[in-house]
Amino acid sequence: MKSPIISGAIILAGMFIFLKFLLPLVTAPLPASLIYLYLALVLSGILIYGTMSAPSLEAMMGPIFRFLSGKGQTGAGQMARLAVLVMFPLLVGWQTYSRLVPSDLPPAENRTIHPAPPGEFVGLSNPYPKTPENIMMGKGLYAAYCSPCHGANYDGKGPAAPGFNPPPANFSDPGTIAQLQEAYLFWRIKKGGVGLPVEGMPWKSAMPRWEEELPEEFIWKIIMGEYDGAHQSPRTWEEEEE
Amino acid sequence: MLNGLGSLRTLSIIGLFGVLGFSSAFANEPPASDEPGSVSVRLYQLEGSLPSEDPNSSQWDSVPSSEFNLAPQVHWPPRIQEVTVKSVKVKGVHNGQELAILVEYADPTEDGADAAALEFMVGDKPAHFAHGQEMLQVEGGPVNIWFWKNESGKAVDMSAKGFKTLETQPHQDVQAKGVWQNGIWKVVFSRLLKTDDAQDVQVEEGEWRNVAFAFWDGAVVDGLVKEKGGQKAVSTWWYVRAEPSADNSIFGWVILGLALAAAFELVIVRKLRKGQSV
Amino acid sequence: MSEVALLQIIGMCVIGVGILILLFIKGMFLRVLGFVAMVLGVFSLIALSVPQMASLPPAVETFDLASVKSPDDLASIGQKIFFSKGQCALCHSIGPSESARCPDLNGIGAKLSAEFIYESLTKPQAYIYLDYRHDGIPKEYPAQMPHIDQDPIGLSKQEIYSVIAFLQKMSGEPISIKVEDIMETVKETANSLKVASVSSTLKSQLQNLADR
Amino acid sequence: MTSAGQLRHATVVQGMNRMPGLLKFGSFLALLFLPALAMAAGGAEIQAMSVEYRDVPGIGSRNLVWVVAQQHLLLAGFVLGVPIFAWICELVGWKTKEQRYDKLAKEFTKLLTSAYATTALFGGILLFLLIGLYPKLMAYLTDMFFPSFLVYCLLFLLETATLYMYWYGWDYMQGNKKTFHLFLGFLLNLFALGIMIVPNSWATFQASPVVVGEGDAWARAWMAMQNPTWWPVNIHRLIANVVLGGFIVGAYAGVRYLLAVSREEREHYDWMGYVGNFIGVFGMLPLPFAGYWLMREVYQYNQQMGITLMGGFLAWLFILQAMLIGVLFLGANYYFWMGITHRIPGSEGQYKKPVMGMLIVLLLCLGVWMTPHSLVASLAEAQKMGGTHHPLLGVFGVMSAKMTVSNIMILVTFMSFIMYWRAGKQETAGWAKAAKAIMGGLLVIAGIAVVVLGVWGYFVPAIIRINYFSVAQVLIVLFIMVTFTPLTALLMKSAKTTTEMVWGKMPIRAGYSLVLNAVMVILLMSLMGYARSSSRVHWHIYGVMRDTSDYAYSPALGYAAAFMSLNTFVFCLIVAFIFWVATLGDKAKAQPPKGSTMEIPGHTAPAMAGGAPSSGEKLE
Repeated sequence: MKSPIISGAIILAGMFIFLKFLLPLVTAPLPASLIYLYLALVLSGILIYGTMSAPSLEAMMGPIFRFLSGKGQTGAGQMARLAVLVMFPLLVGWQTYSRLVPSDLPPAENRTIHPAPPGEFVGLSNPYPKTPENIMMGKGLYAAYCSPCHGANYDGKGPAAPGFNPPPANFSDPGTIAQLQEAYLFWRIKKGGVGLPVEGMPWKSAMPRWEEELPEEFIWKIIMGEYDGAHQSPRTWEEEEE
Repeated sequence: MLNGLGSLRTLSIIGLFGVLGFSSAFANEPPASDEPGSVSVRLYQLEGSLPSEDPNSSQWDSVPSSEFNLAPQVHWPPRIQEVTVKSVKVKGVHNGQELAILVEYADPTEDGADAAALEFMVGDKPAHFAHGQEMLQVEGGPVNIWFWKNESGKAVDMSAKGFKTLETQPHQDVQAKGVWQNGIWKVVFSRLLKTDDAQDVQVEEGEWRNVAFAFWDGAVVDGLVKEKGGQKAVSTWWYVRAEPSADNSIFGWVILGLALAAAFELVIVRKLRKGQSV
Repeated sequence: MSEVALLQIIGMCVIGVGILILLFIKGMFLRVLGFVAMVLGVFSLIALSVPQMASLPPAVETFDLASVKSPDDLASIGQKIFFSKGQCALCHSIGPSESARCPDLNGIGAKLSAEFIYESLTKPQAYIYLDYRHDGIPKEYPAQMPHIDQDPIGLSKQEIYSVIAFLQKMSGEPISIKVEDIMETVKETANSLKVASVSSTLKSQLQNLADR
Repeated sequence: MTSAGQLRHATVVQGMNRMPGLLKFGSFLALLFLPALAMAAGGAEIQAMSVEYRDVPGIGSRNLVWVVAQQHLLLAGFVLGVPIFAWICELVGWKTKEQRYDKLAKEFTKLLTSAYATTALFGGILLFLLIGLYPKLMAYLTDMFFPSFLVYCLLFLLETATLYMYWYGWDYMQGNKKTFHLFLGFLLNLFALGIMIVPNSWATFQASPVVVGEGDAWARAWMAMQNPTWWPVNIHRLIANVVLGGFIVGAYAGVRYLLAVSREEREHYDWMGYVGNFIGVFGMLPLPFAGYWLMREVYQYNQQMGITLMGGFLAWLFILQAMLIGVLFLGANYYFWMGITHRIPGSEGQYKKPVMGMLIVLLLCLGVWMTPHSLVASLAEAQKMGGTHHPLLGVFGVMSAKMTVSNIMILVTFMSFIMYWRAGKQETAGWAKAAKAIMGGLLVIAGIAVVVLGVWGYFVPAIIRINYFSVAQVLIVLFIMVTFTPLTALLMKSAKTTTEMVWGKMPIRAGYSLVLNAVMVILLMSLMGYARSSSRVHWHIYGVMRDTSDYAYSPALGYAAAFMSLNTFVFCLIVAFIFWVATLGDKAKAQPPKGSTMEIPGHTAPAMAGGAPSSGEKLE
């Protein structure tokens, strides 16, 4: 009969292998933080289930405790126990070392992609009507000013895009401009990367501050052209995703 | 129990696949993986003198490189849509006193106006990669620029905080040497890790600094220099760090961790042997 | 040592103390306290492991009359006033909104003349606007328009002008407010300045402007 | 900027001078009776002319106010939440004629009386600190709200008087006078509600101010009180207070259970812990809906504030929130399940399967809920993903997914409770089988409907999702709760008990899990308090009065979390002290061994009660 502790270990290991090695076969690799999160959930599930009642607790923890206490063990059992007892402090020591040794990874930085705009840009609406002429003009302006980075296909893959970090926004992705109001875009185009608040890491964004070069009328029309070209529509009042 | 856990496993795996299968219906395609993946430059620690004078020194061969993509400068006018230098390989070394950074990039012709530059944030405040230009909601700091041009054959140590504030520092601390061979430029910049100049970036062993790159192809096309001034290939900020010397205090902590873990284990085992609850 | 590292060490020490209590102390109450300390320590460590970012206040913006050079400058100052000091956006929206309690100001700059808007802001009860956006008898709006030039909002004449400039711009209209008009009102204000509580710096600033 | 501020103070003085005569008389009364309040009104206005802020060296004014306000709010939450279920308990005892409910209600009220004075004490300290440290802001709020201050004081007097009568008259007002006592309890809750919603309006005005038009002081105060987030916050806090009260009572019972020496004590506190956990869970079920409404109002009121909360610099906070709520859901269900396996002998095998199913569903939901939209990733990891947004798992980060899983988690927890209710009982009614089949069918349909709406939500415009789909999900879950509860009650009415519940047999870890739940709730309240306060960013009064002090920034999450932990620990110590003092008397009374007079809950058969704990229960 398999003991619950072994079943638990198998589930945990299987989950780890699945998240770490199998999932990246079909999609981008998961960050370590997410793998830890899911493993922690699975582990807490195993613990909850294993400690639900007195018999299940005994079935799960009993063998471990008996093994650790070393009572009535001989030969291989004894050796295994010693090995575990030696391994544990070494593991902790190794963890301490790998935590403290200067890593080659620069500090994690997590840029907020859609930070809150300044108050004066929240409630604006596009003063220009969505006529075919205006949209046409917007698309022309987009081609001239925006497409080098954001791409002629509105997909963030313009010729200049590969060099920038953060990458230019992909407007055809439903997670970008479709989540935003026109006023938000107006703010981002007008003030550019340098207009971002601290959580937007303005020092890295290559988005120009277009207010220095383009009149507001052009910006509003570019917004129209952008939505139309990317086949998205601006969000009406709504909550923003986490 | 066996039964229960068997079905638990089955259920959880089915559930997981179900959830992931569902989410894959909405998934975007995974990003292209052909981009150079570096995020930082590591200045490897060497004993003795650095290959600062010789970009072709065999000392460089054993140093691993990082690679960064570059973009045409479209952030501020005068813009440029197409540049010669598409990416750069960077290697770095230091010996506790000095540092040397080698940039290696493709440029089919050697021209007098060919140039390369490194840019660093100075101080604690973040600076915008474009000459530390003013940010509207964040108080920014200055940048330190090391500029090399083929014609002059030497580096210029410069400072800026915002556009049109770029100026040559009164105190020059940077050397550079470039060699062009078979369509490849190799330029070595070198400096002391730390200087007395407040306008300079100070490289502290083990600490991260921000660096950005810029390159100009000085080829003459139709009687005009192809890239000059704001027309150049640029990168945004990446990281650079001088590899620290071995820090023995880490082992003190490791021993402490080991000892604590062993003591914990001892107490637990003793309790178990006595038959107490844990 | 950075603040985060310090807090992390404190967190780990707290957890360590909790473990020690649970290992060696028999008293139930202390054991529970040790348990609580461990839980809180773990919580803090997790919170310290996500990216740390403080939200810093932006620089205090001043309504700098001297910087006004074009009607567009005026409109951008008006935009700020509309959404902050003027408190206009507490009730009004520009464009359709479910939460707006008062008329939508979209296109208002095209519909109404600057003089009319000025009067609406300073003598709100001269005309009572009713809500016609539904069937049946028109209703009063849930909030009453306050006198914008009086307390507690108390916008100055030039501030009101700049808001009007903003509204005109938002309607795609040419801005009819002239920069010279603003300077005129500045002079008026400076000459009639009697309020004791206005700071002396502002007063001298206004005086300088008026003297130009 | 300063000049504008000073102008405003001038207006404050003018405003005070314009007050009508009646109000002046009112303030005169206030001066007579409430010196502290008078200082609030009078002291502030004089000081404000010269000082905008004062600081406290060392700790800093903001941190000091943070600690004191947090303690006051948590204590107040407890003090306002407990009378609600104490009164309901008393009502149940009166209706069912079961004395143990009356005793329990009295025990709750005892905890309430002892916490009441401390709450008021912290309130007073907070008031003095606010007046002293933030004179400019307080002058503004006083000008706006002064009449409501008077109402608040009046409510406070009434509440105090009612509480005294309610507590000291408990034993006197039994029998015929019980209805009057119940009426007192009702009044107590009514005044408590008033005491909560009046100050709420001051705080929500800071977050969502409205333009106050012309009118006398009373009309103006009323206009200011009716700000957009007032009622959502009132409802949210009301429910949250019940949850807080329930879990704290649960934790108190848990600790007393762990400390218990006699069998009777163990049985009593086991039962009390069960009731506390039950109240907490029951309150927790509608809480996410109230939170959703509040968030919706915030978005409607001001997008900027909404984005700051959900997508801006506070976005990471919601990962922590999901984690805390997750632990709370798991902890509450864990306690339910342990209750089944320990209190109903021989039931373990029978309930293993359903428990495992629920556990797996809960964990899957939690996995989705805790997956953030922007992940914590190193630069290299982020580059591999193409940003901090995972191409596959990113779909879990959006609102539609979160709403769906929280609805399912609520459903699961509700079913956990239903299962507990039905455990150890055998339905006898002829229609029981049909009813159970219908319930099962409804549950499956509801689950599928919630998931389908959630998935569909990805494909419709946001406005439709918010206004129709999310609401429909909530309604489906509420429908299940509303129909299942009476149905189960009917079924149980005629059911025969196959196995009696045995109280006092819970393992030690059950006591700890009750404590854990309480800590989670306290942390959650502290966390959301920080969120509420930080969403105003650098404004005292959003968009109207700017914070120009040194503390206008919002601290980073790690620092804030350390502070919340400290606050939580201090609160636990305060509560432990209060309860310790409150029960000193009991100990003296309990000295002579007369266990039989202690209330033995349930219809416990003597043979089943007591006995040595089995070997497994020694392990924690």
